[in-house]
Amino acid sequence: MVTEHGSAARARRIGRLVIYGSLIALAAFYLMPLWVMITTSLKSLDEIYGGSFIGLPRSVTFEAWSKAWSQACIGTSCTGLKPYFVNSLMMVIPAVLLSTGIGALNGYVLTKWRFKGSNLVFGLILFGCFLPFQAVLLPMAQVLGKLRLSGTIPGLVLVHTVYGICFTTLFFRNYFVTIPDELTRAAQIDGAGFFRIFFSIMVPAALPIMVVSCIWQFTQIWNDFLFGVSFTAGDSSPITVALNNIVNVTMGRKQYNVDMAAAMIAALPTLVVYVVAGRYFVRGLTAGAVKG
Amino acid sequence: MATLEIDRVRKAYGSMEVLKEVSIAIGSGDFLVLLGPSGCGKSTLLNMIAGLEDITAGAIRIDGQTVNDLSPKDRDIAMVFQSYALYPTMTVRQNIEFGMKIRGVPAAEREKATREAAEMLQMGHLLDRKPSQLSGGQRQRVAMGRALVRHPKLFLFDEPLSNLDAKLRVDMRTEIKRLHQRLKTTIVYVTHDQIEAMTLATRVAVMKDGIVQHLDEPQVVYDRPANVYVARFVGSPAMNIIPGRLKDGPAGAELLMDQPDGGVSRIAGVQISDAARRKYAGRPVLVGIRPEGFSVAAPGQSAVKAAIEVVEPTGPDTLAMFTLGGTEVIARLAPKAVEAGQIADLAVTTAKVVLFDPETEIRID
Amino acid sequence: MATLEIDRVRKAYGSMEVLKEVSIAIGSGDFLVLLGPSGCGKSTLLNMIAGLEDITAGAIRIDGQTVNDLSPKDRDIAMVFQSYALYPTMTVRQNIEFGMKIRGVPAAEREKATREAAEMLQMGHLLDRKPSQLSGGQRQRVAMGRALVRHPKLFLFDEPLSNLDAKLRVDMRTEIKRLHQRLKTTIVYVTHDQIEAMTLATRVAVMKDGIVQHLDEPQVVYDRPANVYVARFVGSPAMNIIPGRLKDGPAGAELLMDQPDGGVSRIAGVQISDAARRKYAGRPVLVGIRPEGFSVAAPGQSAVKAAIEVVEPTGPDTLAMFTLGGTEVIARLAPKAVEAGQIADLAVTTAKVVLFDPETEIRID
Amino acid sequence: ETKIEVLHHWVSESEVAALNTIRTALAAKGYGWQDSAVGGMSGGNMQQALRSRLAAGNPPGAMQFLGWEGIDWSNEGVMRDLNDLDKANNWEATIAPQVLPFVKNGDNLIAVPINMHRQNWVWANKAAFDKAGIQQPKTWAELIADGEKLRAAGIIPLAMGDEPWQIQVIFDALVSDVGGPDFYKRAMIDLDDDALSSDTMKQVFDTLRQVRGLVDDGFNGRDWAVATGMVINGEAAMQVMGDWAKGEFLAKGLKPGKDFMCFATPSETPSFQFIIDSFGMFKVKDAEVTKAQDALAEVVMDPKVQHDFNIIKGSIPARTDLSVDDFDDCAKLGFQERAEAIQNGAMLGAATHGFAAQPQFSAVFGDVAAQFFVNDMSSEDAVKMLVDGINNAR
Amino acid sequence: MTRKKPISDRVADWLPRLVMAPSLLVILVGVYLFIAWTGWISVSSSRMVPSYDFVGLEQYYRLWATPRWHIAVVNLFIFSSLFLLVTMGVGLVMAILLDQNIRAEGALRAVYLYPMALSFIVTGTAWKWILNPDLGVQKVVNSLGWEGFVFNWITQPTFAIYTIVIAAVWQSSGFAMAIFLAGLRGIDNSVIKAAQIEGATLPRIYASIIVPMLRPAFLSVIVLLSYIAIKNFDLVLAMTNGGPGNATEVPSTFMFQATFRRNQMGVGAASAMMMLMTVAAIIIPYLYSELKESRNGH
Ligand SMILES: Nc1ncnc2c1ncn2[C@@H]1O[C@H](COP(=O)(O)OP(=O)(O)OP(=O)(O)O)[C@@H](O)[C@H]1O
Ligand SMILES: Nc1ncnc2c1ncn2[C@@H]1O[C@H](COP(=O)(O)OP(=O)(O)OP(=O)(O)O)[C@@H](O)[C@H]1O
Ligand SMILES: [Mg+2]
Ligand SMILES: [Mg+2]
Repeated sequence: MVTEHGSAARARRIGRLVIYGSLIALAAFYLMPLWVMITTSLKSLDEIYGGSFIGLPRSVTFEAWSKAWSQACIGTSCTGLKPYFVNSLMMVIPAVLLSTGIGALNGYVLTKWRFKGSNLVFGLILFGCFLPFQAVLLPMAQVLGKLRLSGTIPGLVLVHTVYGICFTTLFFRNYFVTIPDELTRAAQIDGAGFFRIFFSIMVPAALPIMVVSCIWQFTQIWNDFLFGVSFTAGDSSPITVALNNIVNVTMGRKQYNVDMAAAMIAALPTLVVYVVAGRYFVRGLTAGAVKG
Repeated sequence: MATLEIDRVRKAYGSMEVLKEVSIAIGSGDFLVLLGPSGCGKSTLLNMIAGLEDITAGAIRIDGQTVNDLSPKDRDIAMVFQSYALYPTMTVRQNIEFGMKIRGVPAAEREKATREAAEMLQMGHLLDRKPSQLSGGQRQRVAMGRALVRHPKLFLFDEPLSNLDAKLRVDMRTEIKRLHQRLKTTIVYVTHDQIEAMTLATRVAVMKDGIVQHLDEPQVVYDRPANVYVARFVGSPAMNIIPGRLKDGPAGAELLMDQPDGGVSRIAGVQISDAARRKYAGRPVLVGIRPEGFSVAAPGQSAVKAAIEVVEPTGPDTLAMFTLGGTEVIARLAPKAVEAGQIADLAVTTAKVVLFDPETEIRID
Repeated sequence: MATLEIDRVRKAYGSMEVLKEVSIAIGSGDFLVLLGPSGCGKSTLLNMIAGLEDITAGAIRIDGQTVNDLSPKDRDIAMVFQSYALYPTMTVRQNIEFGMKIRGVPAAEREKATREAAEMLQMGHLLDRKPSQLSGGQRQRVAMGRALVRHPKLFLFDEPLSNLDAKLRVDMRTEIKRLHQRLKTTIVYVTHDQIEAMTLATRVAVMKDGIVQHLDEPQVVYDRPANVYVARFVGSPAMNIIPGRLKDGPAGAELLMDQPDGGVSRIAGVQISDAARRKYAGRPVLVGIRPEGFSVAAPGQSAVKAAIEVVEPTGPDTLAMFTLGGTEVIARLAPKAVEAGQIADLAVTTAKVVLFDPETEIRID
Repeated sequence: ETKIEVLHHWVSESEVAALNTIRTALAAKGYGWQDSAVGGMSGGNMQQALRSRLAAGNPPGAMQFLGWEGIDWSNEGVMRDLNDLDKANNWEATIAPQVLPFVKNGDNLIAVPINMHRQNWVWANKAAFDKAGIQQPKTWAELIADGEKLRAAGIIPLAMGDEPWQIQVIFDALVSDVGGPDFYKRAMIDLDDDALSSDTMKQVFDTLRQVRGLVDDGFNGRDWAVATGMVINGEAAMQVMGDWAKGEFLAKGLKPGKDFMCFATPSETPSFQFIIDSFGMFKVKDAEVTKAQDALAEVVMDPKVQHDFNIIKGSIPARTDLSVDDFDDCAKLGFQERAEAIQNGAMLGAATHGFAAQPQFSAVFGDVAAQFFVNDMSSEDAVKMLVDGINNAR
Repeated sequence: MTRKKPISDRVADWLPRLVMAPSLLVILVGVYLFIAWTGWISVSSSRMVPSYDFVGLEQYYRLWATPRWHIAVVNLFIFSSLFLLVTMGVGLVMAILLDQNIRAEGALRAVYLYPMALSFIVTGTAWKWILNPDLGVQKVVNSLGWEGFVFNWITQPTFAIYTIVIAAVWQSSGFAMAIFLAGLRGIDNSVIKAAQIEGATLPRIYASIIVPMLRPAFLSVIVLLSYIAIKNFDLVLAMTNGGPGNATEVPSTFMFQATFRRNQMGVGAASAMMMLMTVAAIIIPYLYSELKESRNGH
């Protein structure tokens, strides 16, 4: 660009500098806790109790990580997080798929097949998003007991699906509103029925919001502790409960390095989901979920 | 090919009446255009014909059979939507085949029908693209293809051309016209573009606020519009509606219109029934003159005095604006016939002049 | 009021050249229309004039001063955007006053300017509404008002009418024309609608793929297009481009075109320079005839034999399609002049026939 | 092999190691141990899990109880009694009488205690004391005065964290150390209005205010073990904490009496503020599990198991009839002082962990003490708040 | 219309309702029945386990006579308002900065978003250290030579709640950023150009034009953040466990304590009902406007 004037160019360059500077400063702020966690997980326990909390490790050791993964004791069984990781996967995958699938169907009905009272139904479902979960633990436990699902992973899947529907329905409803009604009408004239339209037309068109819904649900369910601790026991616990048992020591001595390593292991799947699918997350939001 | 009868049909959303007793009947092979401004209920009516909206009152009959309670897929219709409504995740081929697949048409047959439609619409090379990779005109053709492969009794088109640019619009218009001439299928076509209505229709229904204002052949609607609304809506630039007075003289009826300079322009030889002449003699009327109803007067020809204000050359013609009867008037003249600022003598083709009652705004015959 | 010079301007996005050496110069008070299909670089050029895009190479001068490095606000221009670009959260009044506020114009003066603009555009009653409460045409007027209160040296319009329906488009076109005649400000106006270009411009620049194809007065562009592309782009229906042969005879040049029935149509008396006549004698040429260049031949008049295939009445005229020189031809005739299926004799206005070289597609003079 | 599910909140390394002695002994009897650990919130998470389990009609086989929990649940009728085993083995005689109310509901033994912690210990760094030239304080006044000397020597006098329970540990000690064991019983156990609003209570708060002066500013969010670390490395001189802190010193190879000191919180009327962990058994349908419950109860009360368990856990056996010869000096001291306290009526349930009044009341003490400690509230206001809080919770 | 429709058509008419029915049923049970249950418990004398007697509003009196509840309510108010304001502010600034054609946008976005993925059970510890005057920021700044720097909010009862705001902002502002960014991407570029031509500077353009245009995004953010603010639980437990003292108690921790630690299930239920009413006061107007809009909208 030969023609740029000196002063204008300089002003612009300074502007860019300020922007990048602020962005990087913010990024540093955001990374700070992660940095503390990583460095701590690489220290030995003695070093930490010697007073080194923040700062680089004097000698790097991965002991804490292997301990967290396969040796740390949760109660008297010293299996590390490994089996609970598997539990969580077995819980999160069906729960995410179910709640997303049902949310998609609900959103489809609420936008393309409105019936008398469908707005009320939507309002009722939406309010469920804002329920403080501590309040429903005991009645839910009773219901699970009646269903003979208490203490099991399917029971937990059921609970997460029920409360997940609220948000997924909101997501899909707000997204499907932006898909023109003419599309379903065209399919009707082509002779397609309710489910055919859903599977052939709506589902393929809903990929962005599926990503949003899946990410949101995955994060919420994977990180849930309250339901996990209430509705499972012992071996069938999800990873957050195991993590809590590693971390939340009252009268014992905290193993900070193992805690941090365990926390990172527990967070790994969600981190991966965010980093890999984060792009689609923003895109999906742009595609419709933003609507007030 | 089918006849279509819309018999005293009404539509209300809650307390809001969108269609107020609409009756239209067309024959087999007719091309009906529903013409009207945005929000007048055209799409609603079309959707009711398709079975996509419930009918509040009245009946719709296709080939004599009442279809009020038939679901869309049982009416044997095909529809092209204003926004095309192509399935965004399917290829063009899948879009076209979708309806046949649902009906269980065997693959070989589907293949053949698709190929034929693609050929007719010259889009064989587009079959494997997704709609997002097509231009507006191509999308329109795909939507058309999707309807074509169905060989329905009745085609419904909802403003299929309104998203296209001017050039493409003209091309596609011709293509639709040709299609109709070839297939001879009955067509109902919605538009708010009067040019489309004029070029395509065998019957035009001009609508306003859920009421059919005028239903007739396009040239009749153009030449002898039922009321001022229709006169203004059909034709571009619109018909000039000039306040004037009817004077009954021995030489026949004569129209008087005020010139801005205080003078009075006279038009003699207007065609009008005797009854009307007696009724309106000496009273104000609205004089309807199409822009092309004016021409530069030959010397000595009886003419209107026009102080030309603005001139707009359009290429084939020139539009000239001037004031007459206290209102602005547009004349369509030959290129460079007049210039802005000039005072021109313009002759009026009396055979094409239409009169309206100033109160009811209905045509006087 | 200002002159505008675009001097060998180029624009590239990365390796993609969007504008390839564009040069245009217009005088003070001119109305320049940039006309071209979607994606040809019109908006890009307009944005460069406005200072919203960097100039890759070349110079833009307003009133002789190079403005390449001037920021938009220092160029003394006003711009009306294709999408109006009204500030949705502000009322109409705030929209119009925003620019003045930024410049620190005192409240009383702002008030006065706004009132004047509102009066001129007949939107005084709209001042306290939000843009979302306005119809398309009203929004367009607000956008215009926002530009007007600035009294800039240069107005830039980017397809301001393309979102309007046919009727409103015609009205607004006239309003813009009138504005220009009153204010006499220099205007650059982007559109892909050739009718707008023809009606509004004092100078038209037809663009394609980042290159100016033809820059001249509109009537010249219409009558004597620089090449086949321009000929086809300007005018609706488009100019017919018919493959034919030039025969040099004693009575002057004669054009021969094949009829579908095997016969040959002849047009004599075409205007062509001697040099060209010698060069093209006996060789194929492309014959350009506007649809209105045809008319029903008087008995005995030399004519083209046309087997009419489709007829489209448009109201004031009828379009008739037939085949000539192996290509489809459209003629614009008087209403009901011909019918589909009929074989008609059509005369050609030779003064308006244009010839093109079949290889370069450039006009032969 | 029949498994018995045991719900507990022992998740730290030393706790788990201790628990394994029970597990092994149970295995020797031919029963499996199914672990159901829920840590956090001082057992709060576990309580919540238990309620969900009961609501679902799916209780665990056994559970670790603190404070009144066992009695409360037994009142709800979900616990089975262990009277037959008790009679057969004469367990009751081996349990300190002050402990019985927490394991016996009326005539029914509903839980078996495994260990006893003393809460009101002071742990001190000998070198720090020497450096400041001070001796083991005999009263809180002395202790507070010593603080000045320690500060002068650049040592933090008292290490602690800001968690309410850490503050309440000191408060509990002060109530009995300042007001005497009887005052403690009247105020903390009987919730006597006069005692609660007495000047003595004001004095307790005044002392607590002075103790606040001994603590450094970085005490927020500090775990007790981190505070212990500060005492170990000499950064701080003392910590008031239960005997679970002892393990930290021993793990560093420090010797009691030589490198570090353990003594009861200073008072003219020393008390023994105890905490016991007990195991209670839920009513279950499966007869096999009931047998396993019997086995578990026997294991818990087994002298050998109690001995081994407590050596690891740092506490002393709940049974009073065992020899403590193998234990460290601090434990021996505790053992001896327990015997004295039983005699003197100075054997007190620690309010902090629910061994005084019912939780809704003892939590009020914690609330007030914690707020008082971190705010600049007057002791009058604190006493008023305490009285109001207790009355509101009644 | 009285004419009969074919059976298959009538089933098709009911299909949408049939499909919604299971969801509606589980929501009615899982949300509304359980709320009703909680409401009942809140007027019963329940202590350790539910009891289904009726004692009127006694538990509510008890609740409001508890100083800790007052602290919790005040904290919720301080926390929510600050959290909402700061999170939206930070999120908006980040979104605006990221919208300036930034090279590493994807990476930065991931950095800002990742806290959403982490559970607070342990990031709380990291924050505790960072905010601790003897370990974290204060110490680092002091050791850099600025001796007088004091940042010990977490030790101050009156300021500790603000440190929770900091951590909460850290966790949620990335999400706000994502929504705002999505909103910004939806804004017609030409509006910005129009303002540029009129001479507005970039800050002015954002302040006067773009931010007001983000209203729908603000609405979404406010709803989602209020949801997070009211449910705030892990965060407080992990950062301060309610301390120093009870200075950072919030309603959700109060409810948990009352129900599961203090044998005051009735009081816990009453506090839950108070929370629900607060939520309803925020959400129902929003729902109403949302649904009214979709009634008018086509
Ligand atoms: N579901 C509905 N509920 C209430 N009113 C409706 C509904 N659908 C359409 N309308 C109203 O009915 C009227 C007619 O709508 P319709 O879509 O038929 O108009 P149109 O003539 O097709 O207009 P356009 O040319 O803009 O497509 C409009 O005023 C519209 O607001
Ligand atoms: N920022 C950009 N980066 C890369 N290519 C661009 C950019 N902006 C425009 N283009 C390309 O430049 C070409 C010209 O774009 P421009 O917007 O000027 O077209 P136009 O003539 O205004 O078309 P339309 O009539 O559709 O508005 C197009 O091919 C477009 O894809
Ligand atoms: Mg419509
Ligand atoms: Mg453009």
